[in-house]
Amino acid sequence: MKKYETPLLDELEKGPFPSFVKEIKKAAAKNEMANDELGQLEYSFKTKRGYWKHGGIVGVLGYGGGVIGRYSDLPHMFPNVEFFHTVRVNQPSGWFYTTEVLRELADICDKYGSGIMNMHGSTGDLVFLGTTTENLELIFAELTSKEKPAHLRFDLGGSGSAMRTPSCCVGQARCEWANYDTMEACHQITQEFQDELHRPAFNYKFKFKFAGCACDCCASIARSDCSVIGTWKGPILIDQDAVKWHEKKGMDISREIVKMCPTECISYDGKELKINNDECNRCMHCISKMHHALKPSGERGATICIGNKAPIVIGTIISHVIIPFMKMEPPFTEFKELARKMWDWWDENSHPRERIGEVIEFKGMRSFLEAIGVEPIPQMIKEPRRDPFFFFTEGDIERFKKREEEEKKTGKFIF
Amino acid sequence: MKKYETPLLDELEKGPFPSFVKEIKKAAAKNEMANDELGQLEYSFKTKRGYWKHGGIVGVLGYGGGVIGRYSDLPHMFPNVEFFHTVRVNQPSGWFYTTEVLRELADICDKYGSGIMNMHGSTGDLVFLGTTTENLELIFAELTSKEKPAHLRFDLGGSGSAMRTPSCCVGQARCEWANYDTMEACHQITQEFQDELHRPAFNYKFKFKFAGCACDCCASIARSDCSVIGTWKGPILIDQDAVKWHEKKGMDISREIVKMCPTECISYDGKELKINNDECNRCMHCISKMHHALKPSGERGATICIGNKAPIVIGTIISHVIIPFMKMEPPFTEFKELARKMWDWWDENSHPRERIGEVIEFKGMRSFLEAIGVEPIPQMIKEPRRDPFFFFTEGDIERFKKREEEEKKTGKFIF
Amino acid sequence: MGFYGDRKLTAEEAKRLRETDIGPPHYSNFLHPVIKKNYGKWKEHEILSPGVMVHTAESGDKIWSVRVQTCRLIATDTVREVCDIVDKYCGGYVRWTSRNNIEFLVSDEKNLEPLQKELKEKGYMIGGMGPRISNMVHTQGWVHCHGAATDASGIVKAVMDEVADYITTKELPAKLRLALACCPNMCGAVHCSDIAVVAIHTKVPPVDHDRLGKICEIPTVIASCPTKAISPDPAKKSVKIKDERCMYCGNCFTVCPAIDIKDPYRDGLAIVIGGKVNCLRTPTKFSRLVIPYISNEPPRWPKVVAAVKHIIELYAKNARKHERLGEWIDRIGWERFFKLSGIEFTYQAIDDFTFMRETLRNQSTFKW
Amino acid sequence: MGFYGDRKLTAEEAKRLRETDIGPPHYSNFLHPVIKKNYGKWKEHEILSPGVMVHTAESGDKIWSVRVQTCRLIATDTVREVCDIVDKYCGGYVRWTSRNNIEFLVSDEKNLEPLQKELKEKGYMIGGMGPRISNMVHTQGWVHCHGAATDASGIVKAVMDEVADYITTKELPAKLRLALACCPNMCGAVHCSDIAVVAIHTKVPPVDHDRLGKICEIPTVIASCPTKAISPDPAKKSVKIKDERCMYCGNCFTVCPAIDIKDPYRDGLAIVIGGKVNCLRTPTKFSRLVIPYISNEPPRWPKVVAAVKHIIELYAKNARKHERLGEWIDRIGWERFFKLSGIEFTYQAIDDFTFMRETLRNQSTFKW
Ligand code: SRM
Ligand code: SRM
Ligand code: SRM
Ligand code: SRM
Ligand code: SF4
Ligand code: SF4
Ligand code: SF4
Ligand code: SF4
Ligand code: SF4
Ligand code: SF4
Ligand code: SF4
Ligand code: SF4
Repeated sequence: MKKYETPLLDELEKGPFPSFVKEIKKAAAKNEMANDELGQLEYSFKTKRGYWKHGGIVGVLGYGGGVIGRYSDLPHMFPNVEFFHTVRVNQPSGWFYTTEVLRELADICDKYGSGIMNMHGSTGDLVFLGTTTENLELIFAELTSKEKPAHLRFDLGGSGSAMRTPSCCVGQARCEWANYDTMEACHQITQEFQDELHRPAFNYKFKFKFAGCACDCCASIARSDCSVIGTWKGPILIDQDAVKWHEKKGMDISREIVKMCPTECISYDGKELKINNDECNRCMHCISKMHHALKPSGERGATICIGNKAPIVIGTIISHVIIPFMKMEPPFTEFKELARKMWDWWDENSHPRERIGEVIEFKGMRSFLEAIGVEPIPQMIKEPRRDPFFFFTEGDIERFKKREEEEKKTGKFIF
Repeated sequence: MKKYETPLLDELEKGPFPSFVKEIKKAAAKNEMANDELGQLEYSFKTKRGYWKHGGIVGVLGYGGGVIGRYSDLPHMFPNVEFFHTVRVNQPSGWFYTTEVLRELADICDKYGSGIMNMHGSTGDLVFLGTTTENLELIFAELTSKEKPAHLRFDLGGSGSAMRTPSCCVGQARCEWANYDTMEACHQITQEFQDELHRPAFNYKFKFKFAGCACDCCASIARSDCSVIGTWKGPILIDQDAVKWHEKKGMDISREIVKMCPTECISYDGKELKINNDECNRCMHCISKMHHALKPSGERGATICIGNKAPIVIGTIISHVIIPFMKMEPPFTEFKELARKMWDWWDENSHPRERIGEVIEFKGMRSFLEAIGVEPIPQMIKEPRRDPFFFFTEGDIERFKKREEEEKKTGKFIF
Repeated sequence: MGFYGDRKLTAEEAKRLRETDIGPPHYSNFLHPVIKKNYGKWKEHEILSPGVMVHTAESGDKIWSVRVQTCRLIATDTVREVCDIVDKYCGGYVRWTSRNNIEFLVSDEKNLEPLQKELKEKGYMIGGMGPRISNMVHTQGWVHCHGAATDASGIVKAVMDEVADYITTKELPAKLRLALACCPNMCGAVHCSDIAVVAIHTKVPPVDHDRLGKICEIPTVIASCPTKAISPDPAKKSVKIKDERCMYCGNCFTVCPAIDIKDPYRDGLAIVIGGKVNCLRTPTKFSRLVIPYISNEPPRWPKVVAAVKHIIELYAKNARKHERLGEWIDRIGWERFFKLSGIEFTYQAIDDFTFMRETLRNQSTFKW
Repeated sequence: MGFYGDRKLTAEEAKRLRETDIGPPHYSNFLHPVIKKNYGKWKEHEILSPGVMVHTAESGDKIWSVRVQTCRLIATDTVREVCDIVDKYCGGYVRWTSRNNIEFLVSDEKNLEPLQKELKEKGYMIGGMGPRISNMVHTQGWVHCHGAATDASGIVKAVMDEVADYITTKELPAKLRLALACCPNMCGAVHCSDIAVVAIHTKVPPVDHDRLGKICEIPTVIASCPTKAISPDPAKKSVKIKDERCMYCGNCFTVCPAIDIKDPYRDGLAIVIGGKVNCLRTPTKFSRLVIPYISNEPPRWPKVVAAVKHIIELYAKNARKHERLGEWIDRIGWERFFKLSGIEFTYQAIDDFTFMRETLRNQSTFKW
């Protein structure tokens, strides 16, 4: 195996934080691909430029995604990364693993790939970093092999203009605040839409992320077209003794809790903490900081926000509230129907490379809401429209006029 | 004179608020034009439609503005408003009048017009509501007549794609908070730019409004392309006795003042009111509510904000800070130069019917700032850019690189 | 009596006497002597009653201002009547305010009561100072403008009659600024008012193809449309309007008389609220749409009046002292406002124009 | 050892054994028994140290989580090493977090100390819980992506070394989320991070006209440009880019390999700050630009590291408890932040894109 001098990368073996250079070298010690990756990377560091070509379309039979094709720009210098595709392996919900399954995946990665993985990709997949075109089918077969017990059988994740690998926060598996079962939702949605995941048929990508509460520990609102964020309908229960406990532990309740509540609905007189639940917007601040004393109660479900995407082409969009409250219980029928309705509308109204959030901007919210059968409510907006022009349908005006006629009869205005 | 039945308008003679119908009738009693205006208005009320044609271009010799041409759509029914142009008379700064001058204007309006005025138009002018084309020259001559003493000689205001009649708050004439002489500024700017006012040579209108402080009593930030808003640099002086006086009068200082200060820079312990002047944003809340106790001190000047306009075509723009602080003292040389530089840039970069605020959006702030010779400073923005793409000039990058070289020498980074 | 009295100038005289570019007379000609003397040297003021305030100068001098509401549109005879009163009590000095009110300037305290008495007797409405309603800024309407979707003065009169108490006596949490624009050109600068009525057209304007080619510039017409609804119609040498893209702003009509935006049945009123101009406490705020459509109902527009009243009373009951209407709503949340007010939330209230991304709720937190 | 051990499948086997659309295995296969038992029935948690927390179920059961920072890019042998430790102390159960950290799940308190000891001995970095820094979300960089304007892992390593104390021990006012994206595609979803490094191109990309016509669709290329800088060049059967409209986003390059966005001399880094994802207290916030350009300086990007450190320390010193970086700055004002930090305010920080109207200061109030 060729030995690369890596004086620049070596600098990144120093220091307390785990070193990716050490990782690459560890793999490179026994893998030619990893070794050439190391060499090319050092060359990049030296010349301040990446040397990967545009990805060609490669993949496995029957799928349109799951693999990102990559080819070195310098195959003459680094022949073992001439082909260096990544394979996106759909992670289990919540990134829970047993050592058995991790070893299974590591072995596959070693055998057919570079022995380097990304745990995990930004979307959530477990990524095998680098393999050749011909190995793709073998990897896929070994991942999915019918011979293997179910729990060892993995499938690919998404890429291209498809539904992307959904992901979720740890949720009810290890968090007291999860308002719905994020992991099950993530799993079932992934299973329900296998076709949409593997065979790009949309106009651009579509991501789901499931967070159990407003803490949003999987960054759903900022990283998915459809952000499902758990919430509740009911008062915050207060354990006054625990309030005292927090105080004793050094919490300045007035500064840290009362003053920081965005809706000014908490009061504390040194004896009793009170919450005006009607005005609470369920932001989770007080609950998360006084976690022994406060907890949500009542009906549980999620707020569905739509539209987030990265900045190109029209600037970053953060998902916006479309459904303030939806019950999220297996088999998530209502949610699945919603997804289908959204996609239908998106499909009909978009050009290639337009994310759903962009299309909502282009077409207006009404078109979208009508298509998915949702009535407008003020929870969808931070504030109403500022400019004085807006569309009416013929029906709108007739409805307004009819109402006015009735008002004339009853003598009472309905605004 | 024809007598119109006005059962609908008559309804608007009732009620405590002054009635414009009474005013029109008062004028109509002795003026044919006003009488037909009354008739046509009743007809509008009955049919729910306005009956004025698009204005043609009429005016006085040598001017391109100051008159809004108006023609009735129903001259056969209301022949005396077949021509019914408005004449915009440039008001004196602050709308101060003597009875002598008011009578002079009323007489002119009676003689040549309908005997109805608007005091005042939204931009600030005193408007003669309705006259014929042939009377325009007579009105103009009588307004400006060389025979009259100076204080009785009025000129026209602006219309069309021109500088519009500037206006201002009462300022130092009767307000303790005026940080500069709004009335003098308004007067001098009006005089300086008579040509720009009377002869439309811009691509669209341009308005100035001068407010003495952040109270903005002439709505400058929301109603003028160039909003000049007085401010100061110096501490707020506190008269602790007067603080007590306010408290005694029933003011809840903690709720009404301390808690409402946007920068949280006021404290009050029941004895002494303290202000952390460094963090004050000079919003005027505390000063205006505790007006006997607090007052600004130190250097005076104005913040210049640019760009406001009404919603059509791209949505309402509120003026934004361009110059955080400018001394505003007669003869306002710096300000006049600024205006000229702005107009030059606007002229070069706009299409017809584009206001300066729109052009700043289309071209970006840098182009504008460079043209008027102003460096970027954070006071111009509420927050920096959110999206990760932005322009650089060659010079920018070279400057950054050069600085980095220096940093290497000194071992100290300059951010 | 004016300089030339009843006499009209002749055309020749006019030519000879006229002078361009003289600008307005200097305001100092019109300043009350006390104001002139203390110009720039005012110390403090006090609002003594809903329509009377006094300013005290560093010199100790005082000037009282008595504010009278007007309907803005004013007959010359009324101006003369005002002048008579001003001569009697104010030494001939008076001013108008930025909201079209008259301020009688009194330097002799003795005149204060008699002046007010006479004003009241003559039916003038004194008030509008302090945390109250003052005059409703408005525009031309059917009185004079070609594009007006409603009358301006008419609605203003009807609304102001209804809220008169809040002008002359009752207090509100803070100042409440009302405005009206008779079309989306917004000459009333309605976009930053506590409560404003905006007249809107609601029908795609029919195009007179025969005239259009002759009297309008096609590129200008096309460029005028905010939503790109207009495209050339070469066959007709005219333009066509894509119905579903038109939101009836009327700008095409403004630039081209062959397009007719007015429609008696469909023109109507929208109510926008929560704006403010000044930067006290919170930055300038836009007025935002709460009621998208109320039919035009001259002569007194009862539903518009009732809507404005309803919102004012809700505000009066719920806001904190010094809190402007928009500050109150922004604090409690618009979802809460819609609930409290019972006003129907409509598609129209959801922005689909320039401010869409900013006004949608990009956060999972809200109130039920 | 994996199911098929060292043996590679043959092509025929592969064909026979493969199955599409099976999706990922159900997570319940991988849940620690204590987690499985108490799934959905957790009562509370406590952060015991910077990298250890315990969750208590309603049943009284407890699960301890020990969080270890990773560099995300991981060698299979390291995975196996982790597995050995997991087998030893965690009954074979482990998870990764949404920020690419490992959580060792311990149900027997006795294992807690030995586990930590072994981890430390082996050089693992425990930490990142509570009001601290946790792993820096990042992307592929020169390791794998074609568009990367920098390396991702390299900068992350350099930054994280520098702020290690804030991971393993020291507290900050609140959580501080770092991120890096190696181009404006923002795969790291950098736009809502407390502090993020965004790699940027800064040169108008040269077009290879001979190739373009052949391998790219011209309308797609034109449509890809956010600023409409690209227009057809019919003569060359290619496109032309208007220099002064290009802000180097690289989207044309993404859709067309004949356009070359990378430039070793000009590619660099921008620092954006003040974002947050969650809606606690304040809504989701964007990261905003403070430093527009720092040259690429592998292997340790000293200026980038220093800039991040500088901002963190300012924050640590000035913010209130629980206040995220962006909440602090939004409270004191960006003008104050620039003053406090001494960071130069540049033209680049003034938006001239989609959010311009929203981010300019439409108010006369600000701090000196
Ligand atoms: C691997 C990964 C980064 C990582 O290191 O983790 C990644 C890598 C790429 N992303 Fe991404 N994106 C990855 C998560 C994201 C995210 C974050 C997320 O999903 O939470 C975003 C921002 C959120 C979003 O979707 O808007 C993201 C926004 C993009 C974009 C911009 C999309 C847009 O609408 O503007 C592109 C450009 C494109 O699609 O052409 C892109 C394109 C790419 C491509 C395919 C570039 C290309 O055209 O070939 C990159 C392949 C790199 C490589 O060599 O492997 N990637 N990409 C992430 C996927 C791993 C996984 O499956 O788990
Ligand atoms: C008279 C007046 C309303 C009033 O009743 O007071 C008025 C009346 C007209 N305005 Fe205005 N505007 C008047 C103040 C305003 C203001 C408020 C202000 O200046 O403070 C605005 C909003 C602020 C602004 O400038 O953006 C305003 C924004 C418009 C617009 C929209 C401009 C834009 O950039 O979008 C138009 C449309 C146009 O210019 O074509 C417009 C057009 C018109 C025209 C000329 C309509 C036309 O095309 O013929 C109106 C003539 C009405 C008539 O019959 O007399 N008027 N106009 C105001 C001028 C009186 C004066 O000189 O004192
Ligand atoms: C006379 C006038 C100026 C002029 O040049 O004509 C004026 C005069 C005063 N204003 Fe004003 N303002 C005048 C229009 C305005 C406007 C403009 C407008 O309404 O279009 C505003 C901005 C309104 C807005 O924000 O939407 C305005 C916002 C204020 C404020 C801020 C109120 C607030 O807290 O939001 C103050 C301070 C206060 O009242 O405490 C103020 C304070 C004052 C003071 C106390 C200033 C002083 O020391 O003399 C004056 C008496 C106030 C009063 O009436 O209660 N003035 N004031 C205007 C009277 C209009 C009228 O006839 O009612
Ligand atoms: C393990 C993990 C979920 C997962 O499925 O993997 C997780 C776990 C917890 N989060 Fe989280 N959060 C995790 C990523 C996030 C993210 C996402 C991200 O960083 O990309 C966020 C949003 C960050 C943002 O707003 O920018 C997040 C925002 C929070 C917050 C809100 C903090 C705040 O006040 O701004 C809390 C509440 C708190 O800390 O008081 C929270 C609280 C918690 C609690 C206390 C929940 C619980 O009761 O178990 C957990 C331990 C917190 C800790 O580490 O201090 N978690 N948390 C993630 C750990 C990542 C890591 O390795 O460091
Ligand atoms: S998002 Fe909420 S439910 Fe999910 S892990 Fe975070 S705190 Fe728990
Ligand atoms: S959850 Fe948020 S809004 Fe509700 S009481 Fe707690 S801090 Fe206030
Ligand atoms: S804007 Fe300020 S200076 Fe002018 S009148 Fe109002 S309060 Fe006085
Ligand atoms: S002027 Fe405004 S910011 Fe300054 S101290 Fe007073 S209330 Fe606070
Ligand atoms: S708002 Fe419209 S209709 Fe009313 S005066 Fe202005 S331009 Fe004319
Ligand atoms: S009314 Fe406005 S939106 Fe409709 S076509 Fe005319 S300009 Fe366009
Ligand atoms: S951010 Fe850009 S360069 Fe980095 S992985 Fe994503 S697409 Fe590639
Ligand atoms: S780099 Fe971006 S802005 Fe420049 S031409 Fe390409 S797509 Fe347009």
